[in-house]
Amino acid sequence: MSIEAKNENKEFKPLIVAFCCNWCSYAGADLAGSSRLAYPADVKIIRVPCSCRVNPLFILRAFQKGADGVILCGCHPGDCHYSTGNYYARRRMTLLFSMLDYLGVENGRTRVEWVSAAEGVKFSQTMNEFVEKIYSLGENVRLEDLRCKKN
Amino acid sequence: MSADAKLAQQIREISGVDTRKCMKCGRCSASCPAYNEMDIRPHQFVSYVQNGNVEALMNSKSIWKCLSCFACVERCPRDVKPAKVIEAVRLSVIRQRGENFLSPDEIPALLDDETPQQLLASAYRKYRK
Amino acid sequence: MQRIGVFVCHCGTNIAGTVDVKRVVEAVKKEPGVVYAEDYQYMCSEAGQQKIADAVKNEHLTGIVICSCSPRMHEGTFRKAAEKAGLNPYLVEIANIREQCSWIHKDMEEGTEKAVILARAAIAKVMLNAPLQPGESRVVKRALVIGGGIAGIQTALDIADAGYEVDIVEKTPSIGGRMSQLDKTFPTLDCSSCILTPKMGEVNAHEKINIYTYSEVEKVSGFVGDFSVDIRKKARYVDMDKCTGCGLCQEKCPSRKTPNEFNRGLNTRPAIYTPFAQAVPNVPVIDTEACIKFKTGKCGVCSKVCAAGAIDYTQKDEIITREYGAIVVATGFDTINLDKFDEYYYNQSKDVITALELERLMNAAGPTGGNVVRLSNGEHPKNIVFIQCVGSRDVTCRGKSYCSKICCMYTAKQAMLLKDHYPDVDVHVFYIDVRTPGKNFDEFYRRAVEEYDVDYIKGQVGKVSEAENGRLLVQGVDLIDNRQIKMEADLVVLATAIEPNKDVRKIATMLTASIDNNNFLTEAHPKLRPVESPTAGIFLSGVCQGPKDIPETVAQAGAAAIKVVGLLAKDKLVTNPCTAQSNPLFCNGCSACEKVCPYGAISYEEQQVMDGGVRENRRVAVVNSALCQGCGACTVACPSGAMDLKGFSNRQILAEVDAICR
Amino acid sequence: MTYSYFPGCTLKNKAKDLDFYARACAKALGFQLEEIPEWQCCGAVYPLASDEIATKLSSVRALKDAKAKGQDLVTVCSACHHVIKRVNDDMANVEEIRTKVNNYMSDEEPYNGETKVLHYLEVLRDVVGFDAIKEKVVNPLKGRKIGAYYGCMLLRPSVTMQFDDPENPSIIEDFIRAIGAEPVVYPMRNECCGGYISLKDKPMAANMVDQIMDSAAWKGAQELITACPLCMYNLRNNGTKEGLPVTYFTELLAEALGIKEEVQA
Repeated sequence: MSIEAKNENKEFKPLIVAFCCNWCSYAGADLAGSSRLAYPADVKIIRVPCSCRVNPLFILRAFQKGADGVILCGCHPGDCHYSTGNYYARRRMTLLFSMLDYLGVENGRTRVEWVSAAEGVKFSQTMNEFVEKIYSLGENVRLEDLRCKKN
Repeated sequence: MSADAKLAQQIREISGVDTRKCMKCGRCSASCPAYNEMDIRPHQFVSYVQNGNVEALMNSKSIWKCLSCFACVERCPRDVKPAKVIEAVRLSVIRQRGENFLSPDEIPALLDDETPQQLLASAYRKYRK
Repeated sequence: MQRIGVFVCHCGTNIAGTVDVKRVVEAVKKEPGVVYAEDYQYMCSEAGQQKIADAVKNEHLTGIVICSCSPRMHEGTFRKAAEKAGLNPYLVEIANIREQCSWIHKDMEEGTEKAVILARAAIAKVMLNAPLQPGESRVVKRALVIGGGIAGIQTALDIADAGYEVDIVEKTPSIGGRMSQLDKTFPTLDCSSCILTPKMGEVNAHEKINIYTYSEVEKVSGFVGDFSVDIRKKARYVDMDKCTGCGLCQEKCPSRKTPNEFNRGLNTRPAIYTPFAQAVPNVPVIDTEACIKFKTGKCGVCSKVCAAGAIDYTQKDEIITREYGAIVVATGFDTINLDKFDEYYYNQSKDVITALELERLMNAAGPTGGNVVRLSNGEHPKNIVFIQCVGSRDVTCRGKSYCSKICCMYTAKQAMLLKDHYPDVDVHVFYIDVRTPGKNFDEFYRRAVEEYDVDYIKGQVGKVSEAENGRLLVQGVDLIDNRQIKMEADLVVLATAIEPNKDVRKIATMLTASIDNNNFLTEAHPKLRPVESPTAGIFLSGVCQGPKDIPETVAQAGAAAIKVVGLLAKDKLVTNPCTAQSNPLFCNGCSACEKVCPYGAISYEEQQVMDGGVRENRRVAVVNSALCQGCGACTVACPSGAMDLKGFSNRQILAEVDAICR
Repeated sequence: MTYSYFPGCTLKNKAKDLDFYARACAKALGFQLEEIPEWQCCGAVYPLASDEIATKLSSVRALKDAKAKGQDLVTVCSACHHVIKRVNDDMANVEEIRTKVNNYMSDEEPYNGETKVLHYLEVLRDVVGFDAIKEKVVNPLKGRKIGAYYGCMLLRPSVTMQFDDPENPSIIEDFIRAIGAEPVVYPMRNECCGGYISLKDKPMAANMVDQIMDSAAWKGAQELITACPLCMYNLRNNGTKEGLPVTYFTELLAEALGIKEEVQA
């Protein structure tokens, strides 16, 4: 991250939503916690049973409501508690993220990461990296739902 | 930070080696072909730096004996890279104390008809700055 | 009108240290729907739970939020507390303000602010929670044990002795596992076979135990209490019922060049073979890769000599499908491949062997009849060098980062036995640390040093090569004496790192059991649930969970058995009510959900639907809640928004998103 | 196939024959070596310290030149190979070095370790193929018992060099077989010969050379081959006793291909 970017966003506090699957990544986040591996408080975790539970709409809603970054964490490929859920998530997110990029939400603001229950270190590292990335990108453009637009 | 600790920190930075990773197994010293020529041994380099005793290393003749053959790096089970520590000490000696191990005046006497350019180039790299 | 209560736990100072709990209480009181909020030292304690119960009753709460540790820790506790107080347990939500807040932040301001937001998200969610009723599912009163080593044997015996049926599936032709390859066991030096073979016999004779040897698990479906497993019984080409185990076929078989797996390739075996003399069952198998009959069509010697007529070249693999209530993984370990450790000369010299190979050499039934010799020339070794931690505690790509745990003890054992059998030998052990936690373990190791004069050298070996006289040249270091050693040796024994059996990844995937970076199976809790996998109904026994010695393995095997018995003793299981459900009114019958369901829980049926006053027959999705595990894949696949997940509904998650992004 | 070729300082001087034979054999085997224009000495030792940038620049310049031409970079000298390959690895994987070097060079296009660095022996093994060489051999070196001397720089650290099994290499033995001779495996073939201390510490170098020579002779080698001019110098000149003859591997290759006289002329 460049020094200029840092100064520019001195007051910028990013809002980051992390969707974590219950079996691997949420447990990985717990492990990061019990190992006291710090990451910024900007990250707020929402627990879902599986990464495949994350509807693209949830992510759009987050951006619409002012999130600056959204990260989805699931079990490693092959390790999904429900066998194949993370593969669906991966495919769906690939499509969604390219669409978001097209809409002006840069690819850096979205991320899919595989974090196992044993990877507290990776969880914390990933979150630190992601937050840093969001800092470097600055405040997000807010998606608007035109259906709700008055006038 | 004491002068000793500062020096040790500097060695860690130049070498890029995290001396805490060493588990003191000795496989570096078991592999070193120059072991018997050294007064302080490869595994001790790592622990001396860890303990902030770099002064002794800088006065050691071992830094001129290490062959940079990387046998210690290859076999280290903890990825510590003792050869880099030795190199960092050697560089510190040359850079800070200007203690060149080779002076241009002595070179002619060291040469023979066969001496490859490579030997001079490497000696200059290793022994002087 | 919802009436929500919020309970903020201090967890001693674990939470209160970085989160101002009083401020959290004040903040959540302002949230719409919240009618009650309080904080307490330990919410999970008896007294804490009582506070929740009292509030539920006095304040007529319709939902509660606990701001505490991870739901993975105490969600069950608080749900039970709610239920006791007369509230549906699924009207409880947890805000994780410990693991995901107080423990990772240092700044009180930051921690408090985040805790409030997490609490808000949980409040927003609980406002939309609906009471859920768990269903019931059956418990098949039979257990499957995968692996027939000492871990599997002990687990099977303990379950069977409690009165339940057990099947053992073992990949090799006989049960017995690694323990059957060992000569003596530490620290008592009793003979491994002498204590193992009676157990093998017991398993074989037990009326509740059924053994499938030379068999592998091929497919697993279902869930806790009700698994369905396909077992491939590989063709033995020997009729198990007819064979008398006389061994004549093995004696006469003309193909004798296959490396003997049981003896770690130190000698060869015939194409028709039992792995070892005490094999259970004592029925050979034909290795078709080596069998002349199978390769060329000509031979048939075994068939000719078999008086019982048991040889059957036409046998085919057989798939058996069985149902189980519980599955125990006991797949054990192997030693790592040493191809990346050529400095130890293992692949180059016959006189460099692994410790497991030495077990076979020391064993009276082994390839040398118990004579420890140099395999290069058959001579008796005079100087023997042991090298510890070969590939263990090695964080590079060559080795394993963990301690293999058993090596220090078996090395002391082997060193002592060698000195005992051959008083003229010198034994040296290069070690990094000697690790001997265990009853009578350190005393055992000290005996090797003090009574048997085994020379322990604190240091490692850099290289083993050939000396000019044909012996081995060991170059190592003695860190205490600070000298490099060049020592000639006749035999070098490597304490090779152990790793989980290669098949375990495949099996874990079938079972959806989690596995760590080293391929060890993960336990549900490292301290409090060490023999259970996080996947319900899957249990762990032996080294598949982590390195351990025989006593530990047997103890864990028994623990796994009692967990299985505890499960099988139940008549019914309560199922997870957080399952998917489809709204027939929105369903367009497209089958998108059915295709992504990993459990086959979704089917289609014709239903009469009232749509806008019009009665129609439509093809709509129906979820079988007994099969649905609640992953939610279908909810996202559904294009019309008909499919939703109870407990994690679209509205609930969106409410959480909104609360966080407010 | 045309490769960018980095001969290095010694091959232009004391090790001319290593260079001549390499070029001639390449031609005979159907690949071209295009010498990098105005290459600079690689420095002969890889700068191990993480704060050395200037000493890596000459390697990067050569690597960039090869990248611009879209060619792989081939070296013959073990030391050059070691230095350039490791610098290339730094440029690909070590963010700090990459940034500093690119900033220093301030060219428009940054270099990120794209060039593939090959040792001449790797070209023989992986591109030409030892079987193909065998077919082109007109003068097989029958009956000659040759020990391969690997030394350290080709093999270690194996994580970066990716040349062969560092503890039990086989590439030069396979090469020896391809030219019709009999390889002799001996324990000291991958031990350091002490080459670069031979300037200041002759006795130490002598001791190491003697050990290598003894080891090879005991296993029945009648001669040694090497790819390193420094090893060559040290093994030939610094032992205390009459050692085995040492030649460059390219010379034997030329001999087997029947072009040695031609090159000499």
